Amino acid sequence: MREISFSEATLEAMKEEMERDEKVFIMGEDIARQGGIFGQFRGLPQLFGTERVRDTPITETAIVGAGVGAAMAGMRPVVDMHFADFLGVAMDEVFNQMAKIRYMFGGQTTMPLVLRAPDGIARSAAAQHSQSIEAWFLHVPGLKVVIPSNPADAKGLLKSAIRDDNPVIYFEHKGLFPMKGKVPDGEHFVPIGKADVAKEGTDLTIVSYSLMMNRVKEAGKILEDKGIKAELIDLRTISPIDKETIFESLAKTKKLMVVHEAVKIGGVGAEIAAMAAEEMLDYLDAPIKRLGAPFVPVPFSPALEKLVKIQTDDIVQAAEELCR
Amino acid sequence: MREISFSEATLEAMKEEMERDEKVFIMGEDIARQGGIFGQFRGLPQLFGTERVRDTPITETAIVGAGVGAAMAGMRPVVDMHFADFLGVAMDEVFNQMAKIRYMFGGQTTMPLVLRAPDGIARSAAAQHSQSIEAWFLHVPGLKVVIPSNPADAKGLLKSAIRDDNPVIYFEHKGLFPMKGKVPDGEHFVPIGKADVAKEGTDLTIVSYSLMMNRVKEAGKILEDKGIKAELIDLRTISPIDKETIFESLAKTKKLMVVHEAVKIGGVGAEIAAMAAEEMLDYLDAPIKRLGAPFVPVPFSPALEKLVKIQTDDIVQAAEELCR
Amino acid sequence: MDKLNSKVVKYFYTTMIRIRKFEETINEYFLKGEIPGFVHLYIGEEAIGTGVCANLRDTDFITSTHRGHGHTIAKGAKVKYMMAEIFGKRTGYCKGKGGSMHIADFSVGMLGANGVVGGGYTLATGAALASKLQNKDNVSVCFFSDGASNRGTFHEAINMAAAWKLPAIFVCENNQWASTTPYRTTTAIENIADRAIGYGIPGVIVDGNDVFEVYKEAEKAVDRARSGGGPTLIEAKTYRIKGHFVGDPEMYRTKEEVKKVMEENDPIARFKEKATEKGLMTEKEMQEIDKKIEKEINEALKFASESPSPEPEELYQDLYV
Amino acid sequence: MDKLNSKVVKYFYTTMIRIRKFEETINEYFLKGEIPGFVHLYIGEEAIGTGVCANLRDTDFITSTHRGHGHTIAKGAKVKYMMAEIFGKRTGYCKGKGGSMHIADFSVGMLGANGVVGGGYTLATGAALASKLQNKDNVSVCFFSDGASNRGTFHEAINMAAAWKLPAIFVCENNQWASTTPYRTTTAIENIADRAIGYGIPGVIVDGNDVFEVYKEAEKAVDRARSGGGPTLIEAKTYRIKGHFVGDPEMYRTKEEVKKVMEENDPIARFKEKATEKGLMTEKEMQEIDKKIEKEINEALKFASESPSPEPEELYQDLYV
Ligand SMILES: Cc1ncc(C[n+]2csc(CCOP(=O)(O)OP(=O)(O)O)c2C)c(N)n1
Ligand SMILES: Cc1ncc(C[n+]2csc(CCOP(=O)(O)OP(=O)(O)O)c2C)c(N)n1
Ligand SMILES: [Mg+2]
Ligand SMILES: [Mg+2]
Repeated sequence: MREISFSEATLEAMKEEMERDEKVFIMGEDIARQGGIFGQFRGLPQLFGTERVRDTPITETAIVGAGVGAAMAGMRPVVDMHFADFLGVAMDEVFNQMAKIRYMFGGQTTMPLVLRAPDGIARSAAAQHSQSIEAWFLHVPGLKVVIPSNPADAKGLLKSAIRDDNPVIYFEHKGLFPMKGKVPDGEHFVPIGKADVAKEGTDLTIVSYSLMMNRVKEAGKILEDKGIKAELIDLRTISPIDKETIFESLAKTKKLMVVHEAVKIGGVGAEIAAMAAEEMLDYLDAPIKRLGAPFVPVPFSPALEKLVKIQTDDIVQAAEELCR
Repeated sequence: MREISFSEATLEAMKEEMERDEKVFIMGEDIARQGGIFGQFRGLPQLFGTERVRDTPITETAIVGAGVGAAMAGMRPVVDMHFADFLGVAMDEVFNQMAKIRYMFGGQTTMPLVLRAPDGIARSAAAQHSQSIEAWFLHVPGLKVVIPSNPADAKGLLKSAIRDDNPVIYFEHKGLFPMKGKVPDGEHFVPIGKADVAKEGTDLTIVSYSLMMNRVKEAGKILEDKGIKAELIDLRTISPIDKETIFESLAKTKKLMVVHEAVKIGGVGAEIAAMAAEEMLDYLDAPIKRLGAPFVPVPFSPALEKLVKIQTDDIVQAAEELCR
Repeated sequence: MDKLNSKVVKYFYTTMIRIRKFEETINEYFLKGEIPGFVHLYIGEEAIGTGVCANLRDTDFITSTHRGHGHTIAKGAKVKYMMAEIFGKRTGYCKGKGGSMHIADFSVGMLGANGVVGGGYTLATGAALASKLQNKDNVSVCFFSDGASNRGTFHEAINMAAAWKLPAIFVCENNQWASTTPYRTTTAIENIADRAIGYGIPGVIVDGNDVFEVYKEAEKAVDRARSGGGPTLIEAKTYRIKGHFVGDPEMYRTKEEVKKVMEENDPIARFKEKATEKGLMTEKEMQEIDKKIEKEINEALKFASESPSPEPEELYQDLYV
Repeated sequence: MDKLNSKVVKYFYTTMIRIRKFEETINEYFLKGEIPGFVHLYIGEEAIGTGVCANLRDTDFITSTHRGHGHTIAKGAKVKYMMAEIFGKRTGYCKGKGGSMHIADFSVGMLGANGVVGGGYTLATGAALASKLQNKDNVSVCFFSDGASNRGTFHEAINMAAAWKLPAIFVCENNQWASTTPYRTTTAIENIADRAIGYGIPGVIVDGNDVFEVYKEAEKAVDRARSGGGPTLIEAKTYRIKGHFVGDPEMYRTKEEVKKVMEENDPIARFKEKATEKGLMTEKEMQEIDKKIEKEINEALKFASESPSPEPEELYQDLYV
């Protein structure tokens, strides 16, 4: 296995899938001339030309909507949102068209469309360029939502998303693009809908995903040193949520913590906690703990921004409290 | 107290507030010439003229965005979304502008803007005209979200929303517009952020809102006959959620059920269940129960549509199971 | 008009009558309470969908609106499956999941009606992009009306289609009304076709109640698109004869206004006049078609009424592949 | 130009130099790593904000973009609070919560920069609507660039402003680039001003690097808006001299292309030339202003550096009233 970066891993997935299937193409703002502002498209136009790697006007409704139209007409589009924050511009296309067309039309068409959305807090980008809004899409029947935490999953999930005949939103944390990690050689797939037990443990279950999963792993090590064996679950997919894996873990550990960068209220953690409180209440021997951002927009000043980010220490401390 | 309809109650609120304060105006599609497709604006243009009761082009981004701009320039706009389903069109304006402007700009402005959004299932309107998407907005710091279940609250919450200096989304269920109910004479306010204990009880707590609250009340009566005393809480506001009222009830009943018309997964019920599992776990002596729509778009055919609606019987049955 | 072969002329009449009779039937059964949901009628605008689609192949695409029956029929969908869909039956095009506002027939390139006003522009643009990427000469037509022309998607989609020279045709059915709101109160210009200038594409105005003229202008646009010349914006001037939806109290206009249009400018009457005048079709031929269509609609009605409703387990079908 | 009083001419130079020096300082400190976030520079486009805002009163409104320093300064904001904001300090306009992309100064009608491209159109339209409803003669100006002109909000807002004859002015700073993407690859027309036709409002093209010309055309538009004549679309042709953001590797264009513009078309150099030529200002007057501005910027820098960061408890402030 090679060590490559998260953005290189997504590039490999794109390359392999575009080579394999000429129906796959990608469009978005600033992806061709400069290879994307995070370098995640570098080299693709040279390989596949600017017909298949298309720079678009600044028109998110047309980017998503044309993706939907092209998918209905036999293509397998990958569309890029630049920043997940701009999903609001195309929200109607996402939830009223992309998600519903197959169902409304009684299964007459598939919708093999991947929507890539770089999200999360990075570099004091402030309130309109730092958001994590994945929870909205959990609530929308018809979509699948994946959200990798490392280069290997980034590649494996992107390839699975492109091969899927359903619409998939692919959230990629901006802070992860430079992250290096081992990625299996050759074809590599990560199944959609299956969580990963990143570390086994018996004392509590910590569920997370995306960038935060890496903090959770750090916390897991620190907790280990402190004698607490946390089982760490990387969701990878947040719609559908892999309930089985979480519940199996919970049956063993009896304690649940969920960690995400998104605002705590109304986040993915709420759904996981609710599922557990509905179906696993008898197993729980401590309150469920959710860690998420406080209820404010992401502020610009680094002095404030750092206060909305969950830190490794917060996770360690919360876990210790839970296991006390 | 008079008996008037839900839509008449909203009309009274609009009239009183527009008479009181000339900064209040309303704009939206088809609200002036025909008084709104649900009659909820009937008579307003005659009273206040078509400058203050404005028919707009079909341009949801401009309706919300111009509302935001007008609010910054000293007005108190009320804007109408026609159907809540079209909020996706203006989602950027809602979550990146309306919700964040005050905070991003360090409190330099207030944002006294009310966004009215008729939602819910009514008359086989199918997947794009039947949705309940209030949960998204729970997750957006900066917004307040209210959602009345009866004429009195419809009036009281709308008046409070218009007087609030913060942006408020006002969801009104299409199926409620014809509903009759007692409304106090004269000025009537319902405070934002305060839930209503619609019926006291000791055996379990059922939390709901909007149209479903009425089914919950019916269920409460049936349960009463069966010897189960349910405490019924009408949330009225879903952001911020009135945790205290819910927890107080829970401390007494030790059982929690949440009922809403929206899709169960990722809904408001998830947040309430999660709050309880975090802070009230020791009190709970039964699993938390959530009732919400199954994970599909709302289908057209009445034969299918009825399957996605929670019925009074479903609530009764779930409550009985919980109390067994 | 001389080049027009008799097959096309027959298609004009058959299609317009099929739409008219289909919708009159829908209207009747909706008022009887046998049709659920909302129904928006295309009556009085038949010449547009008909004249445009007469130029299209099954492999071409169209996107439609909440007022979509006419486009769907003109593109070649079968009325029996449409009727069943509108009645909410499992034998309908969408198995009863869509209803009037969401009929699609992918087998003839009809990519769906749309409950979101202005929802179709970007979809048609995407289908046109697909044709380009696939090196096929299919074209995509997006139908919309005056109200929808103020949606941001109009701008985004047409700009994209123009910048990329996609084989897309945008057909505005300016029927003077957006629900209760007259066109000129929401739009400061006389002709929506003028907006074409802002995208560097041709903008054409046609009499939308003259099927011959619609056909002719659409033909040029289709030829241009098919041969790589890029998009056209066609504005077809027409009038919404019926209420916005069936059951609309129509408090916003006078009965006289409507009556006048119907009397003077019914596209079917105008077709008959012209066709007879020019000897393109005989009265008798038309009557035969009338009869054929009546039979077809009655059969469709029977099919729809007798078809079963969806079964509960179908609720979860067709969501994911 | 003869009518131009010397106060206005002085405003031109002072404002353009203030913007230039302010941004050069920001550039320097960003590269030193002392400024967090993203910074987009307005250098080379100073004549537009300056020429437009010279016509405005404190009670008029503007909305701005991610590239907003120039508009903010031209509208009368104080550089010291801007600098503090960009440094993330609690003494900044937004108490450090906004940063470069979200500066606002409501006290002079500057309703905010915007991180969403095309986010300002509807806000400016709403502010203009407020003026109309309040029977005030304030105008609202929306600044945006070529890339933003393809957003749907362009269409929705301008159509609304035109239909309602609102006192709104839409100023397109066509700087030829949207981030890495050249204007002509995303837009099939030469002049964005031509889009005005689609809304029935005047569309004007001006040399955006000539402050005198910008001033003159903006004056007409402001007068028209103020007197109830409705909106104008002004396209100011310019060029984005700097990278899209500070730190941009600019792999998409040649250094020569940029150098040429800077040498031949720097709006400040062009002002100097014309002003001297016409005897509107002396070299000495300009040098005095240079000095004054240098001092002002240095003080602002000192103020910003020495100001404290926000305290933790401020995180929760300013969300709700
Ligand atoms: C985005 C959106 N906004 C509002 C509506 C509600 N609505 C349905 S039809 C209609 C009027 C449409 O007018 P027009 O585009 O002229 O179409 P016509 O009805 O004349 O065919 C409106 C406002 C909608 N369906 N979608
Ligand atoms: C809705 C939206 N889409 C994409 C972006 C990312 N983005 C920021 S600036 C920019 C280019 C803007 O170009 P233009 O409007 O010409 O402004 P300029 O930078 O030239 O001033 C892009 C694509 C954004 N901020 N908002
Ligand atoms: Mg119309
Ligand atoms: Mg630009």
